[in-house]
Amino acid sequence: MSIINDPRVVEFNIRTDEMLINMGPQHPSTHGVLRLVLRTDGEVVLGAAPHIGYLHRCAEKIGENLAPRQWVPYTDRMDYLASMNMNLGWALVVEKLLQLEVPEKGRHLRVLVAELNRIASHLVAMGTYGLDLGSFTPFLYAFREREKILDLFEQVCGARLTYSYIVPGGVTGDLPQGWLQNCAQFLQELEPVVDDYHALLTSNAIFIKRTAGVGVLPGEMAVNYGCTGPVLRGSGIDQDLRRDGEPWYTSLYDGYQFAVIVQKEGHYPQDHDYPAVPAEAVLGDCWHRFYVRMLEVVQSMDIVRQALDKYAAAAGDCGTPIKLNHKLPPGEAYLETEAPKGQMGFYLVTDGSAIPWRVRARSSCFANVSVTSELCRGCLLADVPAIVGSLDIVLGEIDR
Amino acid sequence: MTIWAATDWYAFFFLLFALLACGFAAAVLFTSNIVRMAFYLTLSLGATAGLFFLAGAEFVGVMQLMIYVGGTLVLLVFGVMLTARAPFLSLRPRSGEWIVSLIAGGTLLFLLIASAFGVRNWRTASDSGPLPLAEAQTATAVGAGLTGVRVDRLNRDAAGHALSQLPHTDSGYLLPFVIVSVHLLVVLVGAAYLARAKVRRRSATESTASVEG
Amino acid sequence: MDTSLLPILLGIAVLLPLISFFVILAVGRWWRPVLGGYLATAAIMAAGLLSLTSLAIWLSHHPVGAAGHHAADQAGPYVGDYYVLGQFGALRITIGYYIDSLTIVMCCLITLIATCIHVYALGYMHEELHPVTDHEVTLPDGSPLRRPGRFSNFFQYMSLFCFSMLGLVLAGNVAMVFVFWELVGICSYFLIGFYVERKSASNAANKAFIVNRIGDFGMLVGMMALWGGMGTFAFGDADLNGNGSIERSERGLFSLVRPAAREHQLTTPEGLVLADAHEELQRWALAHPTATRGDFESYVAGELDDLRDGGPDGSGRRYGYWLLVLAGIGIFCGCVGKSAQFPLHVWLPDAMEGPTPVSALVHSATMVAAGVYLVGRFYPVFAPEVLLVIAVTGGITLFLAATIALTATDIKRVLAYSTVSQLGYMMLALGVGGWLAGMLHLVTHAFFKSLLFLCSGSVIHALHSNEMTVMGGLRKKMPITAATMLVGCLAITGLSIPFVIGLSGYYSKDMILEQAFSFARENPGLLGDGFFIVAAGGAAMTAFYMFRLWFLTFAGEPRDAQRYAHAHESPRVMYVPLIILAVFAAGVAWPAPFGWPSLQGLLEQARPAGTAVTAVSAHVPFVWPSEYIAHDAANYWSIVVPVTWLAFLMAVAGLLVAVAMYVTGQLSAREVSRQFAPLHRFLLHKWWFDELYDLLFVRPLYVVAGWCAAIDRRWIDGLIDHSARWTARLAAWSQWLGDHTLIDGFVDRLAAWTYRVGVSLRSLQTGSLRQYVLFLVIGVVAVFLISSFL
Amino acid sequence: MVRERFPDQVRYASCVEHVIESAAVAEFLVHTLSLPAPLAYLLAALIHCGFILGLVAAGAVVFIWAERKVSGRIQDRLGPTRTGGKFGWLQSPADGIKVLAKEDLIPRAADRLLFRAAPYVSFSSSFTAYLALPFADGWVAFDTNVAVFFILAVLGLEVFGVILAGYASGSKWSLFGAMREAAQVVSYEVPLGICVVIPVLLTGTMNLTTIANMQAGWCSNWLIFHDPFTFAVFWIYATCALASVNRAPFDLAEAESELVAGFMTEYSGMRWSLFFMAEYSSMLLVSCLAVILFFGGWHGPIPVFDWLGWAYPGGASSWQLTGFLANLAGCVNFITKAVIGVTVMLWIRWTLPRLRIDQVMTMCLKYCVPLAAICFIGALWWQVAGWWSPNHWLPLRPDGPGGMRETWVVAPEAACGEVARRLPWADSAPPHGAARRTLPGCGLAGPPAGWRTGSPAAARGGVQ
Amino acid sequence: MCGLLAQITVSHYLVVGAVLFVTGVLCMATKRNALGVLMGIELLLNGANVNFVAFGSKLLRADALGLDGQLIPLFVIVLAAAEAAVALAIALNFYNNHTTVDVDKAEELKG
Repeated sequence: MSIINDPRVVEFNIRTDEMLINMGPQHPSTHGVLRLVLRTDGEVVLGAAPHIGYLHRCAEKIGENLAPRQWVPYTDRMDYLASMNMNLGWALVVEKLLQLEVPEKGRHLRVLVAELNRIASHLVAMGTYGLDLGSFTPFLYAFREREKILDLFEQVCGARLTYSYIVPGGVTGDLPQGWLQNCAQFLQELEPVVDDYHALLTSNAIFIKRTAGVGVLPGEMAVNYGCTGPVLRGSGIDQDLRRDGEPWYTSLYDGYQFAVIVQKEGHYPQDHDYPAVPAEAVLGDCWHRFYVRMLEVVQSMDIVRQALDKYAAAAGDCGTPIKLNHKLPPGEAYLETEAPKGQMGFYLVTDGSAIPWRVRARSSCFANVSVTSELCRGCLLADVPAIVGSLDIVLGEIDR
Repeated sequence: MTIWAATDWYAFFFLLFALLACGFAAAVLFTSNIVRMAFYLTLSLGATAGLFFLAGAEFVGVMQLMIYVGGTLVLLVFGVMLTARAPFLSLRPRSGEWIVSLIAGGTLLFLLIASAFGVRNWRTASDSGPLPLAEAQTATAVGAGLTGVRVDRLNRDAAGHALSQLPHTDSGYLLPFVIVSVHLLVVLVGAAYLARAKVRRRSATESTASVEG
Repeated sequence: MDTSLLPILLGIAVLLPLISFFVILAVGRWWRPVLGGYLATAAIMAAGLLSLTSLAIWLSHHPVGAAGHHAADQAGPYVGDYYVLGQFGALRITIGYYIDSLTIVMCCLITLIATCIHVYALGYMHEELHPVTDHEVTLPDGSPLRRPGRFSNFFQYMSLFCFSMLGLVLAGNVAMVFVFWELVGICSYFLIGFYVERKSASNAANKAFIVNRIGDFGMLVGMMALWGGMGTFAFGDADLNGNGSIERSERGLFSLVRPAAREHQLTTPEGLVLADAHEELQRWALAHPTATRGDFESYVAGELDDLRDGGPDGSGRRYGYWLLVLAGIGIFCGCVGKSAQFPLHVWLPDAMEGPTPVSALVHSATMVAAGVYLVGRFYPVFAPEVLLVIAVTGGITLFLAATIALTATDIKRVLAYSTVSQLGYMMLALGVGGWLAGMLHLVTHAFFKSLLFLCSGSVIHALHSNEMTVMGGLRKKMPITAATMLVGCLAITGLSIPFVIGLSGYYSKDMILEQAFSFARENPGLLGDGFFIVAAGGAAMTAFYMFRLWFLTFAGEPRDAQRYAHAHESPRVMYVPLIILAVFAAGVAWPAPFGWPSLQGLLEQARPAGTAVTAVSAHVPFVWPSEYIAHDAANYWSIVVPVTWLAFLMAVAGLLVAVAMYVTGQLSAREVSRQFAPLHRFLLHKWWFDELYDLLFVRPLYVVAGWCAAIDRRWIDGLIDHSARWTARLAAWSQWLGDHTLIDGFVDRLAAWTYRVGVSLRSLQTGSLRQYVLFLVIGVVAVFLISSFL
Repeated sequence: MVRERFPDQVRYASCVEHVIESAAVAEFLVHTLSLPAPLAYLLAALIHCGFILGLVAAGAVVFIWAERKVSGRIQDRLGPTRTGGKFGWLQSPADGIKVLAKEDLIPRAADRLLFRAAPYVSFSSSFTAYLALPFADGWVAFDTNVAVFFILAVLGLEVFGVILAGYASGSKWSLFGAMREAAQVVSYEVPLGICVVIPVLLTGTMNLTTIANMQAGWCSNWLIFHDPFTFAVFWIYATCALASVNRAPFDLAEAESELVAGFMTEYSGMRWSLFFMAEYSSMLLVSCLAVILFFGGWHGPIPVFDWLGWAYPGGASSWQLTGFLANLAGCVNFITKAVIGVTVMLWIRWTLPRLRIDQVMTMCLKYCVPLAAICFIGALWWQVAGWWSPNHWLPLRPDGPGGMRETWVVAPEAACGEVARRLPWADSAPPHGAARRTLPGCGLAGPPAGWRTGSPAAARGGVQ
Repeated sequence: MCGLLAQITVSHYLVVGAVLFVTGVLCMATKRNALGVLMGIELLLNGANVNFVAFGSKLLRADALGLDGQLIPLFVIVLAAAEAAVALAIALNFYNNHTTVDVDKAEELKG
């Protein structure tokens, strides 16, 4: 609970001068080049304004000069922590325009890598959140497991960060031999580690003190600001595009069993396995956002397991990527997918040539970061990293 | 070697600490930067603590370090930070005031120094020989004095007459000690009250407009 | 289980609601309000259980014969004191109890009904759980009033009321009766004025309170007369000194007025006789100047019976008798007020401003019946002349209220006038010697009237209106309410299969009619016949207005489609009490089979000694036939059969008229009212009673008050003004001389001088901290120099 | 000896010894090397300072290396491995050289004088505190009677350097750090002081040597086992010490995720490393203090040297090899315990998230202060009531610290039994209270052995 | 060492005390910053303390004050801390009302 929103509150009688502070773009805790202009009265933050644009690379404009297949690497660099999901979003929207169905095996392969990358992204979010709160160790624990995922991806596509693996029409190559066993083994290793994460952070008393009741984002405000993903679900809004999205996207998950991670009647779908929600936590606070991500890791593990089986059972190939000179029928297409950070939408207008006439990306982090000034108003200075960290933003996606 | 032999270490340290104390006191007087003033004051008070050690008042010296330097000055610096508008604030007095002050102060200093050396008893050294340990280590005696037993008076009486002659009403510094304790408590409460946070009158949202600017 | 438990059980039963009251009072504001409701309900429920236990104990010790058995198996009351508040000479003020079967029946009745009503109110009052917007109150800025909910307050008052009512029933002496009498009055005041922001509600509360005070004044007079004559407040005899026998000083009112030595005949108490005969005694004392005190007492003892009974032949003056009558009428005055009898009936219809559960509990079932109960309790004290007054009052009230009820359109007012009318029935019954009939009707009426009120409350709750003109057709929407209300209507009407079985009203009303008939048979003439005609006509009117109410509400087509659309059956918490009450309303007075105790038998046990015989008055030419006569098998064909048929026919007639008017439509109500326009208007304006009282009392009071004010202003104020003016003049003179010239002159001079000094010193006060420091330094230096060199 | 040689300065000798408490080394210099006494004193003082400085510097070096290795192990990685061959043991010197070689930047907005002075204030205060810290029986530079108090006072001065640094940097982040540091440290001094007073109360002296010596024997003699309250208060002390030396989770002044680096934001090179060394030496200092106050100082869990008879008996006045060895072992013992304490601090640092400033202050004012005060009263009560404590169990000497009475009660008794009996608490003497003892430095109860009584104090010294 | 310093006596301490005292007084007289005035007071009190300690030290004088010479400075120090706390609170309030700590602005009470 921020101090100046406290109903008992009090004017601090000491007349201190308000101070303008630039938090970022070079600051240890702002997750990239976000610049927050804070107006503080002592430790109390009276206002916070996020300034963005330090990482703008004209990706959308470049997209108007490249074939869809060529633009895939640019999507890698949007949410570079979840490139697979970015690739997937772009590939799906192009396929939607072309009405191009991917074979069954390809479908499961896409689910497989997308969910693995979701795990990786959430692990980074968790680790860096620990850093934001002054706890260094969980960061390395998280990165240790993430490295294993990156190893898996490296085996798949040769890249560790910018995969460009899922392309319109299919993937760049099928899985190598033995990959499925490696992946299954990784999941087995990850399983017990998740408990460690919960012990280190989720149920840590200081962590709860720092996050519970801090930066409360009411569900209504979250909706009004267009927040999506774990930020939205952390506020108790039951929305997950993997279930609620367009059929073109949700058909990807046909036959998969998963429950949307959102608090209903005081409980999360899987919270019986993990630390209970602390009494101090308010729905929509930093703790809940964090917890939703932690549970989504487990959820994604489950989906990956299912995908492994389905992929192994499916016959045929994984689809053929479209050619560079593939003519795009005139028209437009828009599709939103559930990326780890929220709803990632790609928009495409074509004029019949092989190169899109207009390309646009709808960033989830852009909407998520916009609540910063609401959440930070009246909190303490130390809460600012806690709040910004809990939103889990990636500037590459915001600035594009 | 002769230099070493001739050195009066007591005088040396006395001079060292005295010069530090007086010098930094003067620095406090002549600097106009409030934070530096606080810094110099720290050194001056620390040197005074050294003088106390030299004079055999260990407990007072440590107390000086603890309360004055550690507590009071930090408090002062805190106040400086809270009240300084520009980073390094200085409010300079008019030079006429300086002149008047220096004249008055100089006269006073002259008078005080004159009287310091004016009394024969004060300017002649004691020749009572080595001190008994009990009188050199005073921390316990001070503690006992604060809790109601004047050990030094007991000792003095012990040389001559029966100890029971000590008046039963003598409670040392117990009463002032208690009074000061209560006083300190009251003062702390009062200070906290004076500088407390009060009920809000303006809303928090009112003053958030200028972040963009 | 011993009967010695009875006072304890009933005492706890009385105290439970009080505890609830205090708990809610003390901690209610920190509770969730609903807890207050639960607490009060639990308390009254527990009290009910205790009462039923008492009833069981009573029955196990005093088995009741078969129904209607007249074998006067009278069970003596249990009398005693819980606590002696004080003893002032002969006057003992105690917290005592007087327990007979009437007490226990009343306790059961009150707690049972109150429990039902509490439960009902939990649902009915739910709006009070939250802040309430009262659209009937408009603030000066035109917006409706918003106030916090008063749920727990409501139950707080209800608890207090239940305590008071139970205390009233259990009370063992007149003083306690009076205290609880006033307590129920104040509770009624609180509850009528529950919506205190509404002008009408606060007016009604005031009206009820003031009108009751008029009655209570009479009651105080009666009480004082009784106490002056007998020196005790207690009802029953109590063995205070524990010697096993009842001495003179230990006797209660009842045995003093009807001493067993005189076969419970009405006997003017010694004190009253002597008070009245003091002139004769004085004369004797003057004539015998040498007589000692002993002589005097023996003289008095010898003369007492003669003085009392008007000489040996009874032809002389009967000393003290008029005081007894006065006392009786005084007590009855209180009952008139509380039971809303003519002419003090005007407050009860207005009291319907309170919430409906209050109307059901306070203003129909219990508190207003307390007057009847008190008449029943004081029955042995009432001289025949008083009974006549009671009968006349009851008859008038009965007729008057019934006629008004014919035209009222407010559902609760219909019921209110019905209540008044039924209370009149009871008074009439008591007045014509039907103690049992009156008491029985008291019990049955309590059940069916509270049922009717709760049903009406359910309707109001559904429609948010009291007006029957917007109702209609509700039986489809509210089947349970309609059914239970129908039971209530049938019960109050006394419909039955004659001689076979009927609802409870059939038994009590028939009993009243039988007694009235019996009275009329003994006392032919205007008054005697009049009572019976009024009672029989009242039965017809009762049937008419009750079914008019039911038809207008539940039958036919809805008159207000919008309200109808939103109507709904009440929640379970409200209709379950209705069903329970309906069961009781139907069956409480049934002559029980298998020799189970019947209500009549139970009440018969409490019949005051000496009231079962035929009474005659020495001063008025009337005979009060014993109640047993009407039920005597010998008179079965001459009294019971014709009266039963008559009552049945009357009720059916009223019912048929109502059907014709409001169901089948053969008679147009509007036509009828137009034809009898003056009468209709007369009835619609409630016989112009409010206006009459306004003219008779209020206006003259204004005039007199105006006179008083004028005297106050002109004479008293004038005197004070003049003296003040003179004082002021004197003061002005002394001010000029003393203050201005002498004292002020000196002070001004001094002040001016001080001021000049201050101004000259002012320049030193620079306000600069640093200069002050310098001054200090310079001062120190100066002192130093001066002390050194001078 | 001093007094014989320099009779004209006898009067001042005791005072001088206060300032240069280097009698042990000085005696050695005077006797063996025949140096003139003043020079000997000066040299001895320098030697002492060198020792302590070396300890502080070496401590910092070791702890920085340890921090890297410990954090590495905690985080499932190796830490430095290559610098200096195995284990990266030269990592800290390498860092030190790097730091020395760095450019010494001073921001334009800074107050240059204060900006430069601040690291020295900080470092020298944490260094000065070591003067009064005994490492073994008699191995102390400045054997003052008020050592506990002295250490607390001087340690408290460290905050002054931080405040100056934060203020003089002319940076907002630094100012924030300084404000936090000032508020936090000043607040935590209160519970810390109360915690420290409890052992002082139980042993009746502020002389650290005496306090440690009173806990000689089995580990049951340690003051932490004196009663439940001292046991509880140790944890409060640990919390407050952690807070007052600015270690995680109380490292708000330099919270890098919020304040970049707090008061150190604008510092670089050697000045920065001075702050760093001050922090590490403070950590070691509070650990040492805890060891002396609660864990018997150099007296181990098992009284080996007492069995052997090597330890200096009370009142011994001459140098003995066995005693020297016992002291050496005790010193190692002492430092081992202290290092364990520091390691626990490292462990905490790498495990817990950081608290928020309001939570830190809440912790202090709402929990630590009242709890410490309760423990204070409880321990006092326990002592006065004379209840059983583990200190009475297996006592090496019949009068373990549990049987101690406060010197401020004992001393007046020694001086005047009659007057002392007037004191209200005089009647409730615990069973062991009757056995009065004379321990070194124990106030007026008796003069400390070999100290200013004419016997050579050098006998107890460590350098010979 | 020169003759004056051949033996350190009470007088030497008194001189130090006098210097501190006068410096404190001058601080109070010349500083316009309220906190500077406060520091002056601290200096002044310290000068007085030096005198007390000097008179109380048995090392310097045979007929010394004894323990009183140490106990009184203790009280002075503690009370000075209390005074500093209150004075600081006053200064903060003053700052709130005047947005400055210039004591020359506090002259509402001038004649």
